[in-house]
Amino acid sequence: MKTSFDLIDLFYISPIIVLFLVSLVPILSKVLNGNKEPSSFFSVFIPVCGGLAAAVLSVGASLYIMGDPNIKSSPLAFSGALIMDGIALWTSFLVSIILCVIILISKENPYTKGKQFSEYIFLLVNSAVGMMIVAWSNDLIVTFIGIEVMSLCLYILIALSNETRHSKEASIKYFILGSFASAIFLYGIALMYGTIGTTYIHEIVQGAREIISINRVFLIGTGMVALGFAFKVSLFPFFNWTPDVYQGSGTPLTTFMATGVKVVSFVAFLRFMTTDILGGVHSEAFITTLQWMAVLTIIVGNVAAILQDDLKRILAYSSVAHSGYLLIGVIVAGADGGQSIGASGVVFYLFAYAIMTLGAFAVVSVLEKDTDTPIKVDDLKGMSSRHPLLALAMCVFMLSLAGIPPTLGFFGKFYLFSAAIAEGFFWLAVWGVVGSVISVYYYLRPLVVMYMSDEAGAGIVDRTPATRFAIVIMALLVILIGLASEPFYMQMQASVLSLY
Amino acid sequence: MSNELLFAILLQAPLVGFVINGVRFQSKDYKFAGILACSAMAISFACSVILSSRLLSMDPANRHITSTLFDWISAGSFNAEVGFTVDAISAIMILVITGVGFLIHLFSVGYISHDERPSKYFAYLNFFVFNMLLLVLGDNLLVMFVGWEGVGLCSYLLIGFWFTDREKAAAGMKAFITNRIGDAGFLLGIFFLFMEFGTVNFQDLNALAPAASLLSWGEPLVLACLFLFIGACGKSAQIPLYVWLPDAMAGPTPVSALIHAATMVTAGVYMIVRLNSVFMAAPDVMMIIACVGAATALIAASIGVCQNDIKKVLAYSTVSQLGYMFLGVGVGAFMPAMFHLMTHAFFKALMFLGSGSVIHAMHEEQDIRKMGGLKKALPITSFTFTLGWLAIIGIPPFAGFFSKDEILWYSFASDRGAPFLWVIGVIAAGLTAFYMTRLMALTFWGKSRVPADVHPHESPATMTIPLIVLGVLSVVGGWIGIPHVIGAVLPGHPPNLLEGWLHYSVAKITLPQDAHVMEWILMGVSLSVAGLSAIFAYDSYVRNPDRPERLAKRYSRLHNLVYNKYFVDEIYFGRIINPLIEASKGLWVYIDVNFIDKATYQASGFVKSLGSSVRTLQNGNLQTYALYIALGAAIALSFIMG
Amino acid sequence: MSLSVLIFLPLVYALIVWMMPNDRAVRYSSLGFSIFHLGYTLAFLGGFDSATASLQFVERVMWVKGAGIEYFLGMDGISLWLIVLSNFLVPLIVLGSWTSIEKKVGGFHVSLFLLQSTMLGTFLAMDAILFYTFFEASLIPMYFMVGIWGGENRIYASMKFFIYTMFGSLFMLLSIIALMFMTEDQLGAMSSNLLQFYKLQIPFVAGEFLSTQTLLFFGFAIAFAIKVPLFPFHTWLPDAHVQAPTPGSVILAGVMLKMGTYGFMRISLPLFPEATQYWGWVFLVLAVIGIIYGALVAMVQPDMKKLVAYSSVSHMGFVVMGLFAMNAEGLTGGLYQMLNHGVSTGALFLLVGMIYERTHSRKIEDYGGLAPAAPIFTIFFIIVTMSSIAVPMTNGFVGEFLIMLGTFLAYKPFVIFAVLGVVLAATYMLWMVKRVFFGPAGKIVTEWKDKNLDINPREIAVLTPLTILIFWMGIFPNHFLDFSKTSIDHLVKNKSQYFLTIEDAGKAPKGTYSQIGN
Amino acid sequence: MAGDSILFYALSFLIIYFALGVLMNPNPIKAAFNLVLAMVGVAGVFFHLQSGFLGGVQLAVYAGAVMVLFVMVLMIFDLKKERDAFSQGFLGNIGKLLAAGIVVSLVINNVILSSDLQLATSNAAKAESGRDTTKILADLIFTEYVFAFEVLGILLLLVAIGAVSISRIKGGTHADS
Amino acid sequence: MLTVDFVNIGLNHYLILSAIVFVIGMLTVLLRRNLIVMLMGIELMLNAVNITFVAFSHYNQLVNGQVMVFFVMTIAAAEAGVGLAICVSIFKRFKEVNISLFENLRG
Repeated sequence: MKTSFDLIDLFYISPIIVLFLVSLVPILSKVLNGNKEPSSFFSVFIPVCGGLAAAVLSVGASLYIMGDPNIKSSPLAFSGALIMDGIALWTSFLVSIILCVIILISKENPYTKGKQFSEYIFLLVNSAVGMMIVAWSNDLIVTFIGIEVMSLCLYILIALSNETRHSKEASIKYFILGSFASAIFLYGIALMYGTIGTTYIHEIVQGAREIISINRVFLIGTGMVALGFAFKVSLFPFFNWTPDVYQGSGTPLTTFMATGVKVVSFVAFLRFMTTDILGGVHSEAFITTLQWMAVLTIIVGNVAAILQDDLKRILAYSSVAHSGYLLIGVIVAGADGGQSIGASGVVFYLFAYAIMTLGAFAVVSVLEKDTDTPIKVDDLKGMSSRHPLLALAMCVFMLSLAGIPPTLGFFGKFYLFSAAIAEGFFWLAVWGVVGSVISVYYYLRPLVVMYMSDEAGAGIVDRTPATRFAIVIMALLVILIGLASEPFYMQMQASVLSLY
Repeated sequence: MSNELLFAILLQAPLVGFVINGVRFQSKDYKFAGILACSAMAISFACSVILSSRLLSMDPANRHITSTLFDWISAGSFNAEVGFTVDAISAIMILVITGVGFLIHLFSVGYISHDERPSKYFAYLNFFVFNMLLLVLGDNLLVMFVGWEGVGLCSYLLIGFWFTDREKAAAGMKAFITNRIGDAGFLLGIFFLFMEFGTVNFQDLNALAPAASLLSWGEPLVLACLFLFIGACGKSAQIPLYVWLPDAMAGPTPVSALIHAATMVTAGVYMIVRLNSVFMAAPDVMMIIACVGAATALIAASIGVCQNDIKKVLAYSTVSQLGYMFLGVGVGAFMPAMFHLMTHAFFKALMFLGSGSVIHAMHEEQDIRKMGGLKKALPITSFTFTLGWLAIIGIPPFAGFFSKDEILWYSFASDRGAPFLWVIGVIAAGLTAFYMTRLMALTFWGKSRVPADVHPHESPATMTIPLIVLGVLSVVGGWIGIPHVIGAVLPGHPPNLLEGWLHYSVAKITLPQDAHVMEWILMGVSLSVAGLSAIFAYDSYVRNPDRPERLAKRYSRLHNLVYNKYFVDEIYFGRIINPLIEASKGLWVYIDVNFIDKATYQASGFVKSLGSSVRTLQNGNLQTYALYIALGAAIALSFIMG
Repeated sequence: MSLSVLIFLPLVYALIVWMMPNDRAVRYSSLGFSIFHLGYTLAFLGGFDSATASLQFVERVMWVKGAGIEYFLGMDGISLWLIVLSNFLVPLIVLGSWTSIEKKVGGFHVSLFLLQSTMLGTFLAMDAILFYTFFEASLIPMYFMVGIWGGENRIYASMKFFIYTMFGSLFMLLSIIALMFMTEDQLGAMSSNLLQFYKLQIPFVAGEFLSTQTLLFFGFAIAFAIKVPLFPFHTWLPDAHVQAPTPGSVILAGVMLKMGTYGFMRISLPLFPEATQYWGWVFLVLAVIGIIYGALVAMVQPDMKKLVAYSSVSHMGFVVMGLFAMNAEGLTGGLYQMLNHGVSTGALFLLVGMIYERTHSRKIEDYGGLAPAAPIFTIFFIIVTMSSIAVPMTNGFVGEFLIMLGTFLAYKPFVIFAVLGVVLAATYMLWMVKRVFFGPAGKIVTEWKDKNLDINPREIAVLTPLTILIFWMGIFPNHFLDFSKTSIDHLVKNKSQYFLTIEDAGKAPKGTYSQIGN
Repeated sequence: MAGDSILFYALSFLIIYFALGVLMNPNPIKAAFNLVLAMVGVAGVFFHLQSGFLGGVQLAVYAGAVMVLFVMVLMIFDLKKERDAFSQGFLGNIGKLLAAGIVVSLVINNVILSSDLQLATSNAAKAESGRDTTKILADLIFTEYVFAFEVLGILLLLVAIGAVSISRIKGGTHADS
Repeated sequence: MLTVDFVNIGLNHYLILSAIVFVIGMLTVLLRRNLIVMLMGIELMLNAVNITFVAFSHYNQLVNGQVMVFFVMTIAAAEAGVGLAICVSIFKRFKEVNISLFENLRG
């Protein structure tokens, strides 16, 4: 039994520490300033710097781990509570970057700027802390704690937004359903813990295959945990909260949920599913169930998005559909062990998905003048002539989400479908394709109104330079990484190799 | 001059004429256009004469001049060159085309002088001659096909020359499409021949054709001949594809003379003669050709009896005469068929031009019931027309007598022939004599029925000179092919020059030797049938002008049937074309719009309805969502637990 | 000379054109660029070695190493003329759209150049994924072209076009991925290189639909069949054509449909020889149905553009028929007919567009008696009609003749039906010509009595090159076929185990390499 | 161990009875009191399972602090009679009962079917039979689980600040709902 | 074989107890329309999980389970705090904490 932790453990979790400390800056300065909102130096610049520092520290940690010849396998920190493998560090890097962008967007969005911005930043940054914990955790109970940190912050953040009606509804829906699912998740952890005697994933891996075939309580526990994750990543039939919450929340928060929460939840899901629980006797049924969930998620997400008018809601349903695609990769990874191309496909897709979704929501954000009028698809009308660059960027995001080459989204799908075909899940790939075809319809609608309609829609809010900057950067990334996906994918693959 | 250069000039003279006139198509300067076109034709004619005379000086067994320009299409094993050959058969053709063509061009200068677009007219005419020359000179099937379709195109353009008239434009379209049906058959014929012999060159094909007769219908060669004959049917207006030719009379009359009497329509006969060795190997197909030819001759002649439009009468006469030619090639009478082709070109061109002269004089009136007694007003036209009349009804020694009689003799006596073919031929000859006499009687003889405001006058010299020349040819044209049996009793024993000329070019056919008596008897019978028929017609239309009406009344049903051309057009339109259009509309509306397109709609409609049902489930109620979670968990866990 | 430059130079043009200050500058610069590009393309023609079936001007760089995806460009006799055709049509389109495109002129030319780039990429890519990338990417500028500058119902049409085509091509993507894993199994390393694909031994079981080769074959075939479009997948075509602006229709008919047939020729036939042999009848039947069906439906269309669109279905049926004959005659004819269709149907769309620009009507019944009112227009129209209905001495004849000959040598009965298509082609085209140009003056001609309906010198300049090409290709087809002969003979000779080599590095420009992955 | 059983059944009865009370009682305040009693029962179970420390915490934190919070909030709201205490819709409710029933029956079934749920070996911290586990618990929290413990600290800070900031929001600007 | 030993109390009995409590909590969330009562249901569910943890921990002689119970309690308290805070803000706004208010986001 270890009695203490090493200093190196503190280095590993330094991104969290930095973020937590940074999160205190605005709120402290507010307190010290006599309850007046601090300047944006404290509330925006320092947190963004903190986010960048966290990103740098993540990269630093991974460089350290790669550079140290003594480290043979992925190091564990805090007696096994956290694991510092490639995916974990990738994800924390990604989350840091997402956080920076979200902070920038938040300062310029009517839902979030204004009153209580320092509290907002505090909660937002700590939500990112929770995300990192989820991404790093090697212990199911730590995963649970991470999810709760992340989620509780978000519940409060959503309720905090400057709009009252929908945000409260969104908050309470998210809260009740989230806690409900958490309880099921936790019950699953309890059943697993009781039967295998541990909640450490690296220990579960060793016994899972054996115990899952003899102990049905363990199996039901794994099922419940999987369903808990399914809720977090909004898979059918647990996706219903997603559109409502995404629509009702302030756009920066929606963005954060659609990118950060989804990324880390999927990473944790992937970790969980690659613990060899799909290798046992009952794996057939388990895999079949997951496959049906994937297919139905793809179909339901896409068909529901077709009939929407609210842009955020469209993106929410599209996010559901993308969860379906990702689940294909997770199934493949689960069926084939963590080192398969399924896992790297998932990670790459998450990366791609985060970038393009971030961009798409940022476009929604610049359109928002106040908190009363939701952004409809028709509000994009005439954007091509008034804001050609933003329209082009939106066009890139939509095409990428639809998976048209040579954008990033195409390569994401390519790797995922490759994984499915390689492991013989051919029909999953076919359903993925069918879903993509349906999705084209609603992804093209923004293009239609932007370029093919002469009427004028809602104007862009002025003085949103940071958001616009972020949009352009994201669009460039979508194209450039799309064209040069190789090095990134190789990184993902390398990072996946350390996943057990 | 080298042969290549001669070929080049021969072909390019009309082409140059076409291009120059085509570029100045909006010009109204008919003199320039006419002189250009005529001189192009004159040059071509000169070249043809030179080429033919060179042929004449060559060894009769190997009498051909070939010139290859370049490889046209080569793909895989297929190779077609743009190559030209003039030999005994094509020499006749080019002489007729350029010679008669020149005369018709000359005639046109006067005829078209009042038109809006003389340049365009001459351009088309020259282009037609160019294509016709390609057709006859091409040394392989593909080059022939180029000309084959090219003349069809020109025919289309010229029939529809006055295209502002909807009927005339429709006639052009009808001609082209009917020809296309034949062309499709022609193409299939080419494919079969290529598949069988691996070449499309005429000399190779004739050399490779088997000497023995092939009787099986599965033989590619037999099918090839059948499909080629369908092609010939289209171009040469044989049953069942003859319907376009009467309508083609919508074009200017010289065009009818050139294209629809003298040259283009005989292309089918020419093609079969060209491939005579191949066709000889398929006796069954030849029998079909003979029967179709005979039937066409008879039916077209019978329709001609009741027509009142001067050009329609001539058109049906043309169809009928083409039937004779097919009867000829069908029974193996290749030489007589070519002979008749040539003489027919002379007298039918003459008659068409004559009718043109009449129509010109009558101010575009074509109904023979409104003519009569024009002999006095149009002396030259009338006289030359009479020569043509004598030629076509086969009165010796006019041209038509020799050629027609030769065909009839072959159809009776050849080993490919049969007596019934001869009987049909003779009946057709009788009908021909009748309707041609009727035409003469109603147009030139008897009392004038010309409306008072029309003052017919003789045409200018550019129009009458061609008439005179063709009139002479209609008389003497037959003398180059005097049959042996007649030649033997004539002073000086004139030889059958044409037979000598074509001796090595066409396949031999077995004829009974020493059957002179029979030949004389048959000749007498056919001659007397024609003569009696002509006299009866003269009697009916000049002496007793009310008799035809009485007869028509007595046999009203028959008259009605014949008068309406056996309702063939009506059947084609009512039973084939209109149903096809209706069916196409049905395809469009029911299959394309309401089935294929609708399937797409319904697929997207299905997706949308799926979407709306998902939206219904998404009812906004927190507890419903919780229910979905619980229910989903229950079902998923049940599945997982098996 | 570099193929990359050939492909991506239009992007540079697009960028420059985008920055042009006014419409006039956009038009002139676009015209200049496109003519320059055509000249550049002809330089490739000059450097092309028609004696070898190997790939030429090869450029090859590893793109995605892990999956073996390469940036691999090469030209051979099959792609050469399609490249020339694409680049030939662009200047004509720029000139042809001089006045018809009135709004967002800059954007239009940007789309046009993007489209050009993707089209060239599709024909030059020798890597399946790269091919797919260009194949799909070409949808985007086309989508905008139809959607922004199209007719009344443009959005529906563009959407249908996009989704329909994408539906097919995604199955191609799945098949490509499956083939990539087969290369990993059979050849050691994963690769999406077509040259590697050709080496695969793909198991085939006759009569079983669910055998590997058959499934993969149909995966590709459905993508190409929709693109061609083969009956009954043609339903997007009339909508897209009718709604597209004239330049869009020209490109769509002229080049984009060829992507499908090119795909058949480049991928389906050599890669799946047994399946092609065994299932070829399906495509022949569909092609023949398409020929006759397209012609019949075209015959009764009231709208000129729709008529031309359905005639495309018929013509492309011929192309597919020729390709599936799988002999030199058929393949040559198919390839040639692709070019012919590009020229003649492109010209027809331009012509219809020209008259539509003046009268704003495409309804056949509104016309009649146009010939005296617009004589030069009529002459061009009739020449192009003759090409379209394959009158000898025009290009159409050579293609259709070779196709039917080739098919005849392989499958006789189909040709008996296909020749009906030739007859029907004459019927629908001439009927339309008769109703539009001939007869007494119709409604529109009467309305325009005092104004000039005939085409202007600019439009004559657009049509003249096409007309020249119609006759050139019809009279001297060997000038064109000689370049493709070696490649096609090679394909026919080795159809059971196709392979392609890369021409010696000596001729290839610097910076390319040719021995990797063999 | 008859006494053991009797105690278990008594506690079970209490817990389930009061839990059902939470479920069934239409008055929120009465439901809250039922919840307190159920939690006391749960604390009893903890004591019975020799986890005295947890039992104490349960009583103090749950039955004490948390429930006071609940009751206070309810008092503030003054919700005496509630409209629509239960969700309507017969089919939906049947579905809900069915779903919950299936989940619980799956668990119970499998628990019963698995005869041997005790683990043979484990490398985790072991409690010696009979000894109070509080000290081991404390050890664990500050060594093995120190990270989670610290994070929970952050969580509580977050909740505190969050709850304060939520309560600061004014009633909102929209007059009607 | 479904044979239950009713006399000798063991792990299974506690697990069944926790399952029953869990499902009652679940039903509370599913059936009650008052937000605060729904929160209580969630608390019940978490308590049921705690019983499971403690039972396992007791019968398997693992103390880790008790640590987890400790964490769960903390989190449950935090959840309750946040939930009640949101409820309060809602009450301020709507004077009602019934979920029937919240069906605006739908479709």
